[in-house]
Amino acid sequence: MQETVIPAAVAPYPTLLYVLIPLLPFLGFLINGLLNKKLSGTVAGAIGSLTVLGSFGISLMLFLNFQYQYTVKLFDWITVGSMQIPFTYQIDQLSLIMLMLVTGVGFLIHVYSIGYMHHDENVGKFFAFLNLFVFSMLVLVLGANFVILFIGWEGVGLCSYLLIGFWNKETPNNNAAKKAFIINRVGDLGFLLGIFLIYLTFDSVQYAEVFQKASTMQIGTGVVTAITLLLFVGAMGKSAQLPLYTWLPDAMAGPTPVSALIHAATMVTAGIYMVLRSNVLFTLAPDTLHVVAWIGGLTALFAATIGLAQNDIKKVLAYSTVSQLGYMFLALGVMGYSTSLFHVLTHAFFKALMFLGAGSVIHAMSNEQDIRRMGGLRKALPITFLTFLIGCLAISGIPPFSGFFSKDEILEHVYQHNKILWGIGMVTAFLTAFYMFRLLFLTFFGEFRGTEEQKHHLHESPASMTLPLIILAVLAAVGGFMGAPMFVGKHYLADYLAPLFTYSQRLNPEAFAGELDHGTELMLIGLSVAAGVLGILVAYIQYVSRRVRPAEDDAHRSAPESLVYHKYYIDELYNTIFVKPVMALSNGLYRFVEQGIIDPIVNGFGRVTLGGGQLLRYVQTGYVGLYLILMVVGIVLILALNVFQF
Amino acid sequence: MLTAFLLFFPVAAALLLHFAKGNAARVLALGAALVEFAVAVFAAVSASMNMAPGNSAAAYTPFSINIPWIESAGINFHIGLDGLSLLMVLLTTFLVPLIILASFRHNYPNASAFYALILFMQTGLIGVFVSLDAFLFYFFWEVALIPIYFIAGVWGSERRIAVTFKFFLYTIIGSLFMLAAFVYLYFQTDVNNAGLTSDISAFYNLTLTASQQAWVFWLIFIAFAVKMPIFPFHTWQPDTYTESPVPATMLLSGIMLKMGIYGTLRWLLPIVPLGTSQWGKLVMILSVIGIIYGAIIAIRQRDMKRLIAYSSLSHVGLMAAGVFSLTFMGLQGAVIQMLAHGVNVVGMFFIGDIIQRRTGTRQISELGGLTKHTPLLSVCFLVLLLGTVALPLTNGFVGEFLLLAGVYQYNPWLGAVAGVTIILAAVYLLRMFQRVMLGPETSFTSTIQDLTGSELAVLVPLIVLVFWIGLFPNTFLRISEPAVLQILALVNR
Amino acid sequence: MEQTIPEVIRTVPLEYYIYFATALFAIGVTGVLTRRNAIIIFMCVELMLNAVNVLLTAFSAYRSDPNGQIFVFFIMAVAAAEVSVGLGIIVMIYRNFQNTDVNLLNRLKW
Amino acid sequence: MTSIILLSVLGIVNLFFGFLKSNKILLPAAMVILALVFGVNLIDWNADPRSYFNEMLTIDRYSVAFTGIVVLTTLLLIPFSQKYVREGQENLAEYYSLLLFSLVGAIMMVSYDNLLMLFVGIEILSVSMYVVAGSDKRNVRSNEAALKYFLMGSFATGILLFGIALVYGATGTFQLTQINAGIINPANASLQPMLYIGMLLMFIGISFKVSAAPFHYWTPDVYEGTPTFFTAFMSTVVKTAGFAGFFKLLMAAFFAAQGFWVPTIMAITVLTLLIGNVGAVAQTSIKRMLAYSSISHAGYLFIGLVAVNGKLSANAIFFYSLAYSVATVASFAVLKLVSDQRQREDYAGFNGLAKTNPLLAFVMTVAMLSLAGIPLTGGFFGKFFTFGAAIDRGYIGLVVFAVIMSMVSIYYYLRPIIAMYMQPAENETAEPIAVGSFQSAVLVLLALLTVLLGVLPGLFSEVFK
Repeated sequence: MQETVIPAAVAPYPTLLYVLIPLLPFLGFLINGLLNKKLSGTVAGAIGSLTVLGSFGISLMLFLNFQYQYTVKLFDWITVGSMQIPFTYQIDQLSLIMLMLVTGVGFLIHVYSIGYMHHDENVGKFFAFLNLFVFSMLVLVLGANFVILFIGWEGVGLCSYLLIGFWNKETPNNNAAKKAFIINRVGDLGFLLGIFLIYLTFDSVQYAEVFQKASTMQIGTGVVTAITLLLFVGAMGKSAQLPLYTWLPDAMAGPTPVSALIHAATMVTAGIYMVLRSNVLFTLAPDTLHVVAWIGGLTALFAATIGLAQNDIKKVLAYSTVSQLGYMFLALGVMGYSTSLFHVLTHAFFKALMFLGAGSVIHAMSNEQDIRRMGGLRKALPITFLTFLIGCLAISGIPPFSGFFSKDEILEHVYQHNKILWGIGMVTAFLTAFYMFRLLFLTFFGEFRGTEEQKHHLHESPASMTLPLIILAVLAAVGGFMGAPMFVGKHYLADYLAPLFTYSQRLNPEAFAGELDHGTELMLIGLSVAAGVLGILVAYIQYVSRRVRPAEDDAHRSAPESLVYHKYYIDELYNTIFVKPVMALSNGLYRFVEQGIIDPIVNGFGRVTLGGGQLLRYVQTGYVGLYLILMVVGIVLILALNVFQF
Repeated sequence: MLTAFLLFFPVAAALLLHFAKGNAARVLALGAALVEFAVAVFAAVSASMNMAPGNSAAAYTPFSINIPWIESAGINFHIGLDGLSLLMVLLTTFLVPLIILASFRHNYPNASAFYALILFMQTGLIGVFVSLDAFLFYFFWEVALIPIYFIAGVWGSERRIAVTFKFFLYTIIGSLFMLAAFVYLYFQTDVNNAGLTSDISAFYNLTLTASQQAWVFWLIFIAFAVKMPIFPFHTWQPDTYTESPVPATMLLSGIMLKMGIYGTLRWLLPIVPLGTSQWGKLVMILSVIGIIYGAIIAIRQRDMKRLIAYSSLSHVGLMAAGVFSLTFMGLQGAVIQMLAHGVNVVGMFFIGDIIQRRTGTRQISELGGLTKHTPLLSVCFLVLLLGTVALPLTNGFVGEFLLLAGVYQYNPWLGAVAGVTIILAAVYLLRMFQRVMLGPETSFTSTIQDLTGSELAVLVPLIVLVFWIGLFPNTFLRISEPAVLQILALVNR
Repeated sequence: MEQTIPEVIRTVPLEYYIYFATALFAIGVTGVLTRRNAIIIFMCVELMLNAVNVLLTAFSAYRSDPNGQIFVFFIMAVAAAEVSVGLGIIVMIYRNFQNTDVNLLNRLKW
Repeated sequence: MTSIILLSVLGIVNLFFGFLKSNKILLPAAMVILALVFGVNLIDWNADPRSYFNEMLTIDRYSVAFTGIVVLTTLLLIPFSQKYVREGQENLAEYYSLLLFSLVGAIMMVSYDNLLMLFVGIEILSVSMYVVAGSDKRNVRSNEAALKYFLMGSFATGILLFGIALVYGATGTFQLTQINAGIINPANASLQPMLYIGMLLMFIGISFKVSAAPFHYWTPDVYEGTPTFFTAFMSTVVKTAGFAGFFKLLMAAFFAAQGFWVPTIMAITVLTLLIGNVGAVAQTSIKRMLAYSSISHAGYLFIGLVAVNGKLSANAIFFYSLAYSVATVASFAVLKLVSDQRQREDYAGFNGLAKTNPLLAFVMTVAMLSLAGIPLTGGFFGKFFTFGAAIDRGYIGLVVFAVIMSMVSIYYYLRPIIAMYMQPAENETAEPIAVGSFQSAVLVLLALLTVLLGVLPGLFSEVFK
């Protein structure tokens, strides 16, 4: 185990190399953006993919040659007194893994997009945005302080906005994009306030300095609880946790590769990344950890139940993503930091895989997304089917697929800390397996339920799409072995990440020490596998054996069914308690306060003066007699008022 | 002498313009504005060489002129440039040529008068930013108002008369309060029988009781509050912005609004520190109310210009809050945000104008789907919009980050409430962007032409600044740092 | 014993002159206020001036200071000038209105 | 002194020009006379004070300065009577001479040392004004103005004289300095009530002449009815002379009783400011608005009186009078030119003037801004110095009130500007107003002078050292 951070460590390579990591995709963005219409789709795609591949290459080199943590300072960004925000990179285990993930999965999805977006008229724009996203995400993971993190944080939000609303002629897409951005901004506000509080508490926003200072604090310090809660609000927004998750299902309005890259593999895990980054702070705040765990657990369960009744292939995946993110937070909440990252990685593999697979299906079905109109596709789309199946097995926690290892590890951790949450996790695992296989069976099994025309056009996707699917499928299948001590003898990931949690471990050794005895461990493994298998079985009986078909939209549903089908009416609820009141407030303030109070008061001064002027005119009757009398009255008054002085 | 040149060159050019007609007038005006900008940049460069970090002693000396104006009364023609003034002068001289260029597509009748007034106003604005004598400051403060009144009143749209009338009355009434305060302060300066003087240093050195300061504070504050404007002194603003011709709106929102904040920094906080500490909290609350109020009202506006006007109200509220937080971050944030807001709001109004000219309407509901035919326009619009919603690496972020940090430092709850602006700004701006640029086309927007060269010539410099300030704010922060530190030292004395 | 005019004047107490002049003045003022004929109003003004003359003369005599009486001459002269101008104006009015009632003149108002 | 003699003699000479039956020579002649007098007057600028007529008149810096204003005002105003020349107005020579004679009265009012001279000066000025008010003999409005002015004016003279008589009774003298001494003299203590009543009555009389409230009722009516050219004269020369005289009275004669009269004068100030400004707001005729405006400016000048305290307030009143006179002459000049041609005096008559006559519009704008007290114009520093003098004496409340009132004033001064620049002409084919080139030059001079006063006030702010 490596000992503490070495802040003074020098970067082993020239700064330019580090600059290039995010800069390459950014160049891709500039080229594709500026030459949007002038480039053919393939060239644009090639530029977009190659730049990301370049970043991947550099990241890989850094990863392979990594020896110690260090920072790279590019320039001073904002300097105001002690609020010093240099533009600095942090190169350590966490950022390297994230780099690999972002550039690696990002590259695959770029390649996939070449085929998927082939027919779109704005391919250049699409790749530009995608590259911009990769750039932002890289800034996010590379930053060595909270503000640089925030740059990437908002940057990916912007790209998410741009890509969700990519087909911007459709109002629903634009609404979804706007919703994503705004809800993310709610979280961002929390994050921003957290940063302010960090600055006020530690007089710095640099990770190294903040964590160093934090490591000397007492567990349970109020201010750190406040900081972490605020940060977690940010994470809730970005990582779609209760109650800020509603944007993510809507975000499926974007092109499918976007959903795969942004809304499954990378961006939504930024919240987890952030918590991992600040694990010292979270370790100091057990109360926050409770909140994190419960929010995570509840989100996992809640989203899974919604996933049961969704009929849009991407929506199901979206809710599943929310649910899996919930798992990750659940892990964080019980201080399973490396476990959480483990799940981030495996989830990135299998969820990206499934989204891309769904994209392949949608592509084949001429943009049909409703699984009630699919069925029996396994013959027409064999590669897609097989890879999708691997993804489903992985997410359902069936050994030896990757999801099994990470999910099981999470559940073990949770079991040690909180049995109720463990129960929730188990139920979720069951539900996950059920709705994933429901999706699989409805899509790929049974008879085809689409139109003749769709049937006629059914075809397997081109190589540029299937190749990434295959690679991801391999990763989803074997990725779990990076953290499978039982099989490979060593938990590579946990060992690798250990230095990141040195402070946390020192602060709260017990939380790290806990090792389950072998029997319990086996029992837990058995239970979680059983839950997954049970879910698959139930789905099989229901949708293959009994050939149940989901009801049409207007079918009659029982009350609980309807509740789930309508996603618990959360969107409607938010609409009623947030959107409508704000709109009404806007109208009300404008009409009644602005035009009804403030403006009339201002104008009132004018009116009073004008009225006074009119009054004075009435005195001026034109009669000399009256004037003389008034004059004498004035004289008498002046004399009378001075009488006391005489 | 440089300062004097900056001050008087535009008015000299304005006088010359009288002999030019039509197109020649606007070209001449543009040329003059560019010369002015070049000189300002020269001043900035030579100043930043003198102003090494920590060398705050050099703040006033190199560019100052101090000669008697009304000798008997101790009123001097005292002008100078410190970092703060310099940045404001840079902003003014940067924006004025763009504003002139932006008006090229309009054929304003009586063009020579129109452009002469713009240049005349530039002198007034620069005068405000360089004056170091209270009465000189007031003098230019009002001088800047007269041309804008005529620009807005003569070349504005239908309701201009009533609206600009209200604007003129409102602002001038506000500033009369300031004059009263200045006169009062002026008569307090004769402490050691050294004679009355209205020099800024004499005002800084006054020792007033807390109750005196409270009065003076309010008198001066009202002038600045009306100018900025701070809630609830703002009702002139949306109407004026909406009814004015675009160059006037740009001048008002891009530069004139900053007079209020600049004035607060230079002529309010350091002069009445006790009054500020006594009433600053109330002002903070008003500002924060204004932030939220403006943003919420902006959500449902139907007219693009009016929406941007309310957005500006919201943003300026944040600047005011940052200033009154009396924190280093808040003040520096306000400085950088003045620049950023100047760039963004001018760009936004220009884009609104382009759209209105192309489609004949400013009503958001009548627009839509512009982006299909106008990719360049949508990119420019989006960039400026992102600057306004304070996306990191754009200019708006640096300002809002520092401002919110300052307000947060002052009071976390106020900071949290003020922070809601980043959500609401996204709400109303994205709503506007969506309804105008995205979605299905309407009958107004089905045939529309993308940006022309001269329009790009306006927008590109603005966009460059959006990213320059966003990426390298230290360029500007460093210039203003000594001046801001000096102000803070005076406030905390 | 032969008395000088001032001495004669001083045989009446000063207060009486003041009361008298004030009363005269007040009568003039009252006339100005109550009459509507321009000529009569003007005559009442003349009455006021005469009250002043009486007062000045009295003071002058009591103070043995000729200035007051000199002033009286000036007042008379000026009053004469005023009379000529005033009557000219009234004649002009009469020409245009066939009347000298001041209340007929109210075109200029509000 | 020379100027009084010159004006009297040349005024008579001017009368004889009338016999030539050619109006053409009259205007140049009058201007030459005025220019000559202006020059001669300035000779005494640096001379030591000299007394004349048994110390009844003193020619010193003070009188020279104010004489300068009134002569200059007349000089700048008189070119705008050109229409009379063109139209062959009968009796024009007499009117010019009346103006010249009335200037004698004005000069006496600013250089008197004895109440007798004050009285004579006021009467010379007033009687001339009664005549010129009715100079448009066939116009019933002019008739009415003359009669109203005359009746009320002579009534006010009566009041003034009664006051003088009482003051004389209380102090035994008409000499200003001796009155001051008499006030302090304990021997007169028993006569104090008489002194005070006399003083108040004098104030009332003079207040009437300078149209201060509540003795202002004649002003709007008379200003409106009087031919515009003479209205301008009334609102500038009469007011300047009146204030200079009033100031001298307070300064030299009643200074000792300051504690007594300040509240009264202050009350008059407040009332005048209020009525002048608020009254002007509701007017529809520019001429009548200017009448109320002149009332309001009387109020601002009164602030200088309240603050009477040697050179500071004297300088303030001088500067204010100068700035006010120049701006008022300019505004009345434009009004006269416009109303002569368009036959209307309301705001709408000015509509679109900026299009047809940019110069007129510009000069009017400068004048309005100056009257409103906006910087860059003389009016700003006029108010600045006056308010400064008052604050120096500690009358902060008064100044605050005055500031509020000047906010109100901006409302009505802006309206002509709006009409000229922002309203379209009522009919598209509105013809430009015919303005002679000499008149244009004078207008430009007036505007320049106003701006000069506003940019370099130091040139005129330190007249009395």
